[in-house]
Amino acid sequence: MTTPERTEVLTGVRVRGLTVAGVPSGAPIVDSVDLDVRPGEILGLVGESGSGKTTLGLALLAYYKRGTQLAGGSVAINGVDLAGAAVRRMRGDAVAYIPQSPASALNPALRIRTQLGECGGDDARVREVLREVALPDTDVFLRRYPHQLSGGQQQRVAIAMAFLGRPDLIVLDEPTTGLDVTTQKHVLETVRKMCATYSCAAVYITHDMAVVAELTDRIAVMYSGRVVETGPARTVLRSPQHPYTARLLMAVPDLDGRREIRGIPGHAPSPVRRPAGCAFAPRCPLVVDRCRDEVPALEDGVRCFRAGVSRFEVVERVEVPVVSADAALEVRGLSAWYGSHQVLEDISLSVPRGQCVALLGESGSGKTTLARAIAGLHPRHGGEVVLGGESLPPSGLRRTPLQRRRIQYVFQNPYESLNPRKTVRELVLAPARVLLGKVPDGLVEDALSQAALSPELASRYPDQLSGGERQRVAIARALAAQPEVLVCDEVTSALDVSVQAAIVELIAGLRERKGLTLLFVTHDIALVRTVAQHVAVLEHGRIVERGPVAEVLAAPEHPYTQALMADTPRFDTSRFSQ
Amino acid sequence: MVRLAVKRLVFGALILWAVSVVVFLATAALPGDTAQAILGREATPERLAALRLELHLDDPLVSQYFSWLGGLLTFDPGRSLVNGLPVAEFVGPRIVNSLVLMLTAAVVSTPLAMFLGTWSAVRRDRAADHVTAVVTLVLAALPEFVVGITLVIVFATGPLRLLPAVYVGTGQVTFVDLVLPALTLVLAVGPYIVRMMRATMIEVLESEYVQQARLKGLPERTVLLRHAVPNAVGPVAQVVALQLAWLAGGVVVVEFLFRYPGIGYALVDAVNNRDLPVVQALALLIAALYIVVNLLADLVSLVANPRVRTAIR
Amino acid sequence: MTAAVAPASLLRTAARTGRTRVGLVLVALVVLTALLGPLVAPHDPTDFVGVPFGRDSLFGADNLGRDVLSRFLHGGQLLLVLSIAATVVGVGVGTALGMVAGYRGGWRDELIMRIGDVVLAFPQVVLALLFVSIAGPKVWLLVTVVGLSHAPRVARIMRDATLMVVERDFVKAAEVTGTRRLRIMTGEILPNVTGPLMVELGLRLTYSIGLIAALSFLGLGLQPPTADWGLMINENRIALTVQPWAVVLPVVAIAVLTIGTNLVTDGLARASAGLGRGVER
Amino acid sequence: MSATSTRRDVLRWAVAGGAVLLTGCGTQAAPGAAGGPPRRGGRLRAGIVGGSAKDSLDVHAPVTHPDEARVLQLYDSLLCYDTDFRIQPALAEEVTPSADAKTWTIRLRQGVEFHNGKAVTAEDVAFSLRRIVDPAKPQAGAVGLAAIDPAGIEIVDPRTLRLNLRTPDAVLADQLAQYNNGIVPIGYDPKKPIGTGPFAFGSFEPGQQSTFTRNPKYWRENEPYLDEIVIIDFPDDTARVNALLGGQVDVIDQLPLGQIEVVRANPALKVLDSETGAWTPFTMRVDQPPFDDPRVREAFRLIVDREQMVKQVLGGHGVVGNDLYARFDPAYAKDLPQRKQDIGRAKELLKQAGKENLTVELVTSAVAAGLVEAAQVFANQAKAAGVTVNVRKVDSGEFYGDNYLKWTFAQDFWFTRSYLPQTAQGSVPGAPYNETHWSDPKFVDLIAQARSTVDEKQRAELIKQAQRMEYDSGGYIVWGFANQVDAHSVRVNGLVPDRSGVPLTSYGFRRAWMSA
Repeated sequence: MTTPERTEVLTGVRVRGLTVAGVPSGAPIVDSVDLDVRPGEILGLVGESGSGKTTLGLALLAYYKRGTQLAGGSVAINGVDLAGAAVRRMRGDAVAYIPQSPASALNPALRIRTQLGECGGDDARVREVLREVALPDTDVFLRRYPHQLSGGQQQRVAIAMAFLGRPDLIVLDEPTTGLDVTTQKHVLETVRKMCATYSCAAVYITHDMAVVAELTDRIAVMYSGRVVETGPARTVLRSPQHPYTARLLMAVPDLDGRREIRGIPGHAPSPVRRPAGCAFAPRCPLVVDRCRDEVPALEDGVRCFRAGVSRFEVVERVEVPVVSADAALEVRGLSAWYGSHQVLEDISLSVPRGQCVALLGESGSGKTTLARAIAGLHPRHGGEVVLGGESLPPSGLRRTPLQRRRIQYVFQNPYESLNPRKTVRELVLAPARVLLGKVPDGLVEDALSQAALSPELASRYPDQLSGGERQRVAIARALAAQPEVLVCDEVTSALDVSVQAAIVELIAGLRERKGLTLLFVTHDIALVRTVAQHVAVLEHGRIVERGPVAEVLAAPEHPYTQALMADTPRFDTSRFSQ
Repeated sequence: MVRLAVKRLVFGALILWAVSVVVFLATAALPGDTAQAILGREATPERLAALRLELHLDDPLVSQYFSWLGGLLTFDPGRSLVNGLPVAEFVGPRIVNSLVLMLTAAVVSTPLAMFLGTWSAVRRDRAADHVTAVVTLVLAALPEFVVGITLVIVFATGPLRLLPAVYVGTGQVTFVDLVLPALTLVLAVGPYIVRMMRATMIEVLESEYVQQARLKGLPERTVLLRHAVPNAVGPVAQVVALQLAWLAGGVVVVEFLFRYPGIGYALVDAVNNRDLPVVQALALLIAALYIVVNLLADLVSLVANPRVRTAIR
Repeated sequence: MTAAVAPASLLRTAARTGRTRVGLVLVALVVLTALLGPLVAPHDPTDFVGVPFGRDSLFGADNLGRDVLSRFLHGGQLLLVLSIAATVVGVGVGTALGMVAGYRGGWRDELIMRIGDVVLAFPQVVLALLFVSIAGPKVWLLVTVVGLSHAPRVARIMRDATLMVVERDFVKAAEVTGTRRLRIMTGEILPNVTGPLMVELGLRLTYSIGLIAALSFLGLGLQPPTADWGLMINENRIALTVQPWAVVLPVVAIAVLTIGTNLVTDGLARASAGLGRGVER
Repeated sequence: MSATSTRRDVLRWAVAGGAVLLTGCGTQAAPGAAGGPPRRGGRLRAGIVGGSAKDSLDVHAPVTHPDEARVLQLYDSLLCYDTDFRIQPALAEEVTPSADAKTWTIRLRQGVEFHNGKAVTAEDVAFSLRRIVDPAKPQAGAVGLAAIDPAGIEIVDPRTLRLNLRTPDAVLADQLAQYNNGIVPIGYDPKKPIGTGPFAFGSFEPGQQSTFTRNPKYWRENEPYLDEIVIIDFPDDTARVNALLGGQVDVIDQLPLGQIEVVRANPALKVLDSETGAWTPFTMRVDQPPFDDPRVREAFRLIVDREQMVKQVLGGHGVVGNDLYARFDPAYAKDLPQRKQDIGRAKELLKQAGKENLTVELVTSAVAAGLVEAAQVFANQAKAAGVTVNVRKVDSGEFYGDNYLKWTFAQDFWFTRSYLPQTAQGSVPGAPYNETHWSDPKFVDLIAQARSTVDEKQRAELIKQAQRMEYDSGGYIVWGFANQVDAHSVRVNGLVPDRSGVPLTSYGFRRAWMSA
């Protein structure tokens, strides 16, 4: 971190003009990337899905997945070109990789000892590194198979594996995906500590700006296969030069609730259909003609003709006071089981009409089960679900069409919740057909436009839509049934930040304009502030804290809520933008 | 684990019982009875009546079934209706012969096919892969008897008289008797295993843990043998099991062609003779074989892939 | 982005690979032979043109002195029709049962799968042998027995495929609106298991051809004097060394057909796997 | 021996005795004509068609082909057929009917011993005959010997016995010559088979193989030549032929048509082609429509192109038939015109019977070589007459199942027999195999008369009348007589063509010898 600027030539990682192309299309998935990472430095490689960040990460180890190949450029580590026969010798020794999902990257058939032992180093070294990553170094542990470890342990094993050979470069590909915030915090700390201990150059691939802000020294922002902006983390986050970076930052939810979030309209192009000029041009608010024809070069860390024109604008968030209203939906003493395992215990919850209650919990807390029980999808529950004063049967099949109509459910993953064999029209019509009996004219167009979708999409199939569009279709489908209560189950967790922001805006707008009552299930405490008026925090199947959002987040009382607040990485704009 | 094994065994026993009922009803429904089948052309009413009496064929079906089932539970599958020998004594050596044949075929074909499949997967889309693909496709498409007859012409009745064309003897098989029938079965069973192994290996080779192993800088040999193959063994074991179970049926044609004294040969004979106890014993045996082979395959999967242990309920 | 995965497009995607094309050509070759063969055959398939196993005509005479070429040209139709019928029966029944087992679960699942286990415990040839011996070689029986012996195998695959689809939220989405179960199975699940379904169709067709030919070969299939490839092999195999054509022609035809369907199935399997995974996204 | 000599002559001649007689039921041609003088020793491996777990060694109940072959090694009957299908003395030296054919006197050959060294006595013969006709468990030969009254068997002296028959039977000698009416010692146990045959029991594995060793005390001079016989079961044709081609067996029976050329072309192998009286008729039930109309039966007989049948089904290895069996019977009606295909007349007859565009089902089964093939050829020939014949092939279990002898239109196979014994088997009411249900009272009367007529000429006259009736309106279509085609290694000598229809010179391995 204190390395003088002038020594950059020989030490660390030097990437020049690296291009990885798809086979057989030849389309560059990674296009002319230049990067430098110094020893001991952590570079945050930020990008949304499909931006080519994983492909780039693997290319840094001279590894190309089937269907991709090196099309140009070079990677050098401490002056040694990573090419040809040198690669295998250097892998695991000079360069190492920490995969996104250790559950699938650890060989299920081999013991931990075997897999660690392969990475060089004797038994003592293996135990040493295990201790460094805060894992037990016992024989019992070493004899285990990957499936006998928790997700956090698996990820630590992967980290240990990477550091065993004391590498010069380590590539971490979203290593905390799927971990809860507390575990994530520990893993991030471990990563930081290990990188410092070994003074190795690290490339940390992620889509999470908050993590980048907390962890990294420098940032490279990728968009559609190209690095569009790079520079010291502070600088880039404080004053982004590229319009995409700026808009991306504006889309990140603010845990402290001082800032509104704004999505970016449209979606990123795939490498095959990348426009001729700047790839961001179709979505860029500052676009000029030149942007459409010519690819800007990376100059002074920015790849933009209009660098610096755009700014990171903070839209101050105005806290709206919560007014009291009668409960549209009430849950009384609800308990639920999976087989003999109880997942929810005595839950009581009230959702005021026209307001949004956020149900906050980490994976396994039972939040989705609760949402499904309310929607009638989890009939194995006791207690009561009351809708507008009317107690509902536990099973959706026993509810009347009217009851079913009044509560609509939007699923987490729009890639899963839309039948890929049906057109958007059929999808939107399906619940209305069953629930409304007679389908009013223009229902589909109406629902689509409410979800901010063009009616032209009606004839498309889900596969022809982007993730954001799909989730909008799912929302349109729910709206078509003309519900009173909308249950949103982690509706943005499968989406990119920029799209998430747009969906959150849409949902908030629906509540305001149509007076919809919302139950918003999420694991992201930062989103709660933006979306909801009330929050209920769920831990191990119990509600541990509840109340108006502003109060709960400002002064959490339960230790669990406090831990959540403390462990969630902050994208604290005030740190940069003063 | 133990509970699982017990549960599977109980299910296996239930399946066997259902099979016994099906077989019993099916054999009872066969046109013609044992007496008619034995006498054939000579089946005059007087001789039929006398033989039926001798064979207790006039007992009601249900009592025949239960006396047989009762015997089976006391490990006595009764006597052959046709030659009066105890079924166990009559069928026993044939079971051994068939098992020897099937095991030989399995022991030869499985590693060979797995090797070829792996090789093919590693050389994916190269010449070796294409050649293997074509050869296995053609072999898989040829009926066993064509393969068998061809082998006989090449090795036994043609100019090269290296091996016996058919089995001649009293039930004791020797190595040379085994070669051609086993080879025929190997060529019949192998191609499927090759193809399955190839497909599975390709999937495994694309997995993240293989990617990770490569990224660790392990030599390709180690990646293949330590990381890829063990994970392919599990799924392929299921296919091998299916193929072995198929052998139980496929062995019929081959045993006939080579006059090999095994259960396939005995089964066809017993069906022709309407020899109920023998048909049932053999059918049950084949079913039991299927169940055992499948259990074994599960076991192999278990050993090969510790994750399955937790995956099985 | 990939296109919608309708069966037609699955076939189209599959047809892009060279192997599938070769497979389609091979299948077409045999199907055309079977369909047009009777029109161009020089003789009636039951007429006598020479001494048994004589070698006067192009491919000689068979065991009764009938023209091998003519019998070959006439002999494919029924095999094809029966194989296709048996496949449709087997895959149809198997898919229905597999979907019910996978979607409904519980005792229905247990019942269906355990009955399937019983059927599976018999090798297909033995099962067919038993039933054909009981009721005699009748065309409907052949189709039924071969089809039903496929059913548990298909059911297993389709159950697994259904389980994968049932887990997906669009099924829940349909349930939450109260859509009827039958409709969910036909409208939501079925269109999403067409990948494995097509693969099973191809695979079972391959096996049906082999099985029906094998039954004919064992003398349990079609009745003489029908011209049929399996039967031809059986009738003439004794003279393989004297008059090979009477065996070689049908063997080659069956082999080519099997290879063809195998290649197409392979292509379908790859295409459906590729579409699922998204090749080069 | 002159062709006109009658059976009675033969029997009388037997009384005269003589050296030649001792060779008995064999060809009189010198056995070693080709390969020099017969050589002793050696082991013959015979691949025999069929065989199964149901295989048996019971002298009186052979059920498979290998059983026949075994019975013929182990046992002898009182009389036997020579290769020209004439009766010759065997264990009996003399067999004489009374004038009314009600009493038969049998005199045994001197000094014949069973394998266990016990001499053959009249008591043994009585035991054997009683065992065959035992009403509680009738054996295969019971039907033919139906006239024998177990109580009417008189032991005259240790070498002589008298049979007092229930009904006259002038042709009992034919039955006594059947291989399945062999003579066994008192207390016979099929599990420890003891007979007087050329080979003694060695080992036996049902469905697999059996071995037999030379009987050094065999009553025929010089025979047998071989030390050991191995009889191997071969249900599958391909396997049997492959075994011969691969040198694993020395002889096989029933060489498949398709392999004749292969064997002929092989210098190490020889084909044994025997003209026989064996026949594979189509059987029409005369009491069932449409065959209850004699015009339909005649039309069907006119449909058959017999030359084509022999050519296509037998590959020319056979002779055409004239709807009559027992072609080697001295009384065979050679003078009846040879029936030929006449589609025009057949159609006319069918039209008269009101059975135009007839459809019938022909039940066939691969229980004997050529049956399924013949059915197919017939079906094709019938098309010309507008008759649709649907061939229904069933397995042997079903063929011999509950509908056996009841099929309306089916097939059967018979070995060579003389006329009257054959009618007793299949052509009179009460005959066990009356598959055509032929029961014309006039015919029955003729047969009964013939059976009790000892005089050859008179009997021949009666037989001819009966044959005429069957020729005109019987239920059989006898389209031809198939040759018996077997094959053996050139090392095997002494096997000659034989008319019986039983393969390999009636499995006459006693006369076979191996050249060095």
